Amino acid sequence: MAMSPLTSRFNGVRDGFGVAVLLGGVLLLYYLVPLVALFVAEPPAQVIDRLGDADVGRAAGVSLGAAGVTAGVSLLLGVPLAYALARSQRAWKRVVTALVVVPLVFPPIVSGMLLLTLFNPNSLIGGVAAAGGVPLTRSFVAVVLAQTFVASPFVVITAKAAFEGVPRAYEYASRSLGKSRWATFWRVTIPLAWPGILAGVTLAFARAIGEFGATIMMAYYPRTLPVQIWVAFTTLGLDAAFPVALLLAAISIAALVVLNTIGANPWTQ
Amino acid sequence: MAMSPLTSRFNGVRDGFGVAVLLGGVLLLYYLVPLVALFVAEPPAQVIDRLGDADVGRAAGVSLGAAGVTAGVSLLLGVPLAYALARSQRAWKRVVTALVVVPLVFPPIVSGMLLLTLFNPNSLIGGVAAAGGVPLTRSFVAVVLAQTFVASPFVVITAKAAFEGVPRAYEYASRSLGKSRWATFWRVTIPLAWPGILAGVTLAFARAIGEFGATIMMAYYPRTLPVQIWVAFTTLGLDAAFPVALLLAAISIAALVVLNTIGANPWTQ
Amino acid sequence: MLTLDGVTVAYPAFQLGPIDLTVGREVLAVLGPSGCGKTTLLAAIAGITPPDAGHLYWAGAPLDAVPVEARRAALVFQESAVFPHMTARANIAYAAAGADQVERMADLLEIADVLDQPADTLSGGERRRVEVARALAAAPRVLLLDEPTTGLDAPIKRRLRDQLRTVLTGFDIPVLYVTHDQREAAAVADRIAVMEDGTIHQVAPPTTLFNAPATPFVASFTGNDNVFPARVLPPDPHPRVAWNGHVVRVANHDFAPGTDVWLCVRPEQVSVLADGDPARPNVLPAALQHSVYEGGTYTLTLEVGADGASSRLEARMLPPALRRLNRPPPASVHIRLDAAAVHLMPRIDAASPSER
Amino acid sequence: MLTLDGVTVAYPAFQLGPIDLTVGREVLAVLGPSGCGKTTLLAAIAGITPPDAGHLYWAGAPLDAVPVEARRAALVFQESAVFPHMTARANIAYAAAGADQVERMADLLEIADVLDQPADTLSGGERRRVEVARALAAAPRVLLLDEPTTGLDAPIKRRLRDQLRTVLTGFDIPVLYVTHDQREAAAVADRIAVMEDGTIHQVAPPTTLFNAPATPFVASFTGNDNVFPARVLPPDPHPRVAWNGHVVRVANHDFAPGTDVWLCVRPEQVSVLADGDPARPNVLPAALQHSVYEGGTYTLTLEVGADGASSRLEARMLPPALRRLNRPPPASVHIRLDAAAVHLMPRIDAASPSER
Repeated sequence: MAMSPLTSRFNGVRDGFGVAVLLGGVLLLYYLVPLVALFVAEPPAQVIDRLGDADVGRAAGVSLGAAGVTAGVSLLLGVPLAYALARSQRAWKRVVTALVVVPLVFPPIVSGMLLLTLFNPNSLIGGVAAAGGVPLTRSFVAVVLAQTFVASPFVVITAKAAFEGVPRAYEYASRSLGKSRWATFWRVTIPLAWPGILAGVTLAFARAIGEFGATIMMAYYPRTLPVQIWVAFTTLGLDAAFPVALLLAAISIAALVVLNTIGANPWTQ
Repeated sequence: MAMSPLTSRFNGVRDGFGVAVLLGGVLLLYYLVPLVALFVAEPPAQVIDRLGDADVGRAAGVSLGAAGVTAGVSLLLGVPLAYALARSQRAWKRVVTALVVVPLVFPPIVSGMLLLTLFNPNSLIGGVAAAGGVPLTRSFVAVVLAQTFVASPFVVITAKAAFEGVPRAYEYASRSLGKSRWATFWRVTIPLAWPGILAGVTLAFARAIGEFGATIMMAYYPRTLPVQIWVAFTTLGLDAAFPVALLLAAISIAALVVLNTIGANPWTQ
Repeated sequence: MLTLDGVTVAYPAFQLGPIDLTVGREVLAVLGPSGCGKTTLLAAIAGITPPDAGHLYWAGAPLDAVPVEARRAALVFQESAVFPHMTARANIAYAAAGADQVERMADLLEIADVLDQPADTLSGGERRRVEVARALAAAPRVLLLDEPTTGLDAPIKRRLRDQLRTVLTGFDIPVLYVTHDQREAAAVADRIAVMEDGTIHQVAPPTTLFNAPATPFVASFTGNDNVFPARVLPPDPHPRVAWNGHVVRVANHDFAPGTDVWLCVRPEQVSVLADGDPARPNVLPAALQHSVYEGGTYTLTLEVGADGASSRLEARMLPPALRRLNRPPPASVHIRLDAAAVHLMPRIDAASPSER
Repeated sequence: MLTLDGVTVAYPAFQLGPIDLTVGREVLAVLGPSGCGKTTLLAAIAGITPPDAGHLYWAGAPLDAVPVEARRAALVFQESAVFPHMTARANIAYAAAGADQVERMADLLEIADVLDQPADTLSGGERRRVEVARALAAAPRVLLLDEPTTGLDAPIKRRLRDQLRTVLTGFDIPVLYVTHDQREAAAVADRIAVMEDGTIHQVAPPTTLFNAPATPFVASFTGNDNVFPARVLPPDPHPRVAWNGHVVRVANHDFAPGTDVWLCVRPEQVSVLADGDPARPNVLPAALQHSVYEGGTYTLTLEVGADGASSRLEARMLPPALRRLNRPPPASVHIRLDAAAVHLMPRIDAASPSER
């Protein structure tokens, strides 16, 4: 029997729930209309023309490059932390988890300001790095630093949930069969948690590429796509910014499609 | 027996997982140091002095007011939608859920631009509203519109998960005892889903109050706290922006404390 | 009186029914393996899952358009649906007409002392009793119990089962009692309906069901693997069959001589004799291969047959009888089959039931 | 040989042990209610949960510092820990030394035909067998089975149980077989350890455990509620007790005359007679109150006593014997207690065991 009889047929949403449909419908419409506007507001020719601009190409390069590096760094640093959090019962687990969530609820502009305080050329760290030829503001590295701060928690939180979803019984069974902790991790834990980890990395990538508040504080140059939109909007107006927004929106929607294809979209589970 | 013997004592995080601790530690440090910097970078006297500024007070009023309205609107419109999504098996459930997630993964600057396209005074909707005396850009309403677009999905997604966590058996049992669908919803479903709903509203509030990209496009005036930070930073420099950021950070951390107190923080479950 | 007339619920991978069933003021156990459609049947009766075909009637009036809340068919769930945000008392009061009814139900189910505990601090057994009390407090026309003893430890399960039998008898309403445990079904029910793959194989009182199963599935699911192919012989005038080279007298039946049938006899109905006279009817030589102590009873495995055909037969014995038998396996013994306990079933397919 | 010496695991709300136990090349069933510490015991042996006190030894060598992966104590989990991202074959190969060993284990557990199915498409019974095959493929020194038949339907459970008994006997290693089902424990094990609240009440072969329980808890958990207060009388020379105004001959014991004891007798050991001679030893008049058909066997409730004291006694009968008795309840009958089957237990607390 494929479905449980008590969950498979709920025929009651329709009757008596007109209020829900009405109120919910208003919200749905509010999400849908801007999305439709995005794809119909400007003629395709104009969009394509504007996307050929060298500034846009450069910004796209910076955005994709930085978001890619951010996703990679988040994977490398975030997955071990996620595993340690998922498999620990210690008291520090709660404290550390709360710390990881902080960048998620922090206003991006605040995050950017804090990073700028830490990494500006007049600061201790920023000064040393700049002297060593690696400026930590107004540079590609600055973009990665800003994006990593705001986006990497997605990997930790999502991968932690994925690891917690792997019953310990599997790991104990593997080890009781003589496999080391390390072999167990790679052959049992990682394959089972992989969809969740991948979802976390995708989310981090999407968050990184759309990041605006923190990035604009840390790196007005080199411009990412969101900063480029802002500059185009303030200097040339809405019409000039629109095609770039379309590009960025397309990347976000692609990430969403990836998430739903993995089947482990943490937003919808 | 309070704890399951197979999950309660995992004594192995320490041995052989030095790599995890090292890599994860780097990330944790990266989250922690800016947070520490936030509270030590400026002397308290200077912070208090700057917070007495009339601009800051006005911005705080706009931010709290708008985020409060956004949270209320999100609750009113989002919970019915969440319940409909949680209790439906229809094919549209997946499509609608995907639509709800779009504003979450969309870059805020893109969202702001789309809303501006729809609501600017030269647009159909914006024009009619402005003529009726309710300008939909550069107004308190504009702030709420921007915040609702980016923040209300948190209520829908979190409340949906909360409703899904209420076994249908409870609802069926209640109805089989002669209680109507409506009585069942209020006496069984809502009380059990309440922590999750509250968590969603708190998240939406935190997201709304920190919102920057969409707000700055829709309403440079009246200034919200994030916009105020940006303005102070670009006109007066980092030091002037700092105390406002501290205020905003405190509100975010308060929201985080509420989430952890409710015990239904969707980020950490 | 509840009547189901051709009730069918179709899922992509599973179909319940069509089910024809009438339940009077009785406890009807619905017995079957997991996934056989027992819970779907309850859901259809409760109004949760509307049938794709067929109709339900209460005292002759159609129920099809009556919503869950108006059917007065109280549900008790397998994993317990006691509301966790209320005390036991509030749970019962939720359904009850008044406070005195709460007390009455609590006394009846012996939960008076836990009434003011939050539901999530109750033990498994208490939770089931609170839920039954709540269901009965709603004064239902029909009570639907979905595996009410699942997951409880054996002694608690036994006590709850006995308590439910007493309480339900007092209420005198139609009760559907879903279970996968044939002993529980036998102990608690007036009649048992055995289900497999969405259809009902047999509805009968416990002793009939256990001793005269309608199909090999019913035999197997009631713990009887003694099902063997046999062929009906002409009566002499006793009804007889040929089985493994022996002639065996059997209970009365309607099969014509020459028909291929399944012969079945419950392990408890097989008498094992140290010395038997094979010249007497239904006394057959057998090889006692081994005996297993199953806690209280012994299950003996015997090989019975002649002329090259043989079958493996199980017999059940109590310790005193086994002591008197005094034949440690392996040993040569005789078995005696009471003709009235040897039951025949139609044999349609050729496969042995043990290959199912 | 596995030895536990004072093994203790302390949790805030629960303590296991101290446990002293030696397991040789045998199947030792660990029987007890849920939450009694059975699984914690396995976790301590496997090395998952290090004891807070006490030591474990394999063939005399301490195991305390040996990590899980080096203990060679293979675990089979209750809810099945077959790796869902692999086929059945890959699961077994994960632990096996070579491909031929995979085939051998698959043949042994009769899963050769499902070897190439993904694990999540297997049925519950198949999944358990794959997991046992995988555990045995690792050539363990000790096999730890945690409720391997839980959640399976009765016929599949019976088949798996019988199969496990056969396979485990062939492997000749220490096996700990955790279960909450006393019948399963009796059928599968060489010895049974009964646990309650983290401690072991008794370790004994099945028939000893069932017929001569060490404590009222063991009696109750093995399905025997016939536990009554009695007082030891001086032998005449038969060992005797006073019970409910009757004098009853009992099995040999070590209690001094005058000692308060619990008398216990299994329901299967009570013979119910239509006409008995109460002048004969251990034949007592009794009132047959009712009988319940429990599928295969009948449980009879009898009131036994004299001089104002009386007890409610259960007797178990098979259908042929009940037919011969021919006394539909309520009826006056006699019972005969086989002196060798009447067992005494120390009575320390005053409370009746049924109030536990």
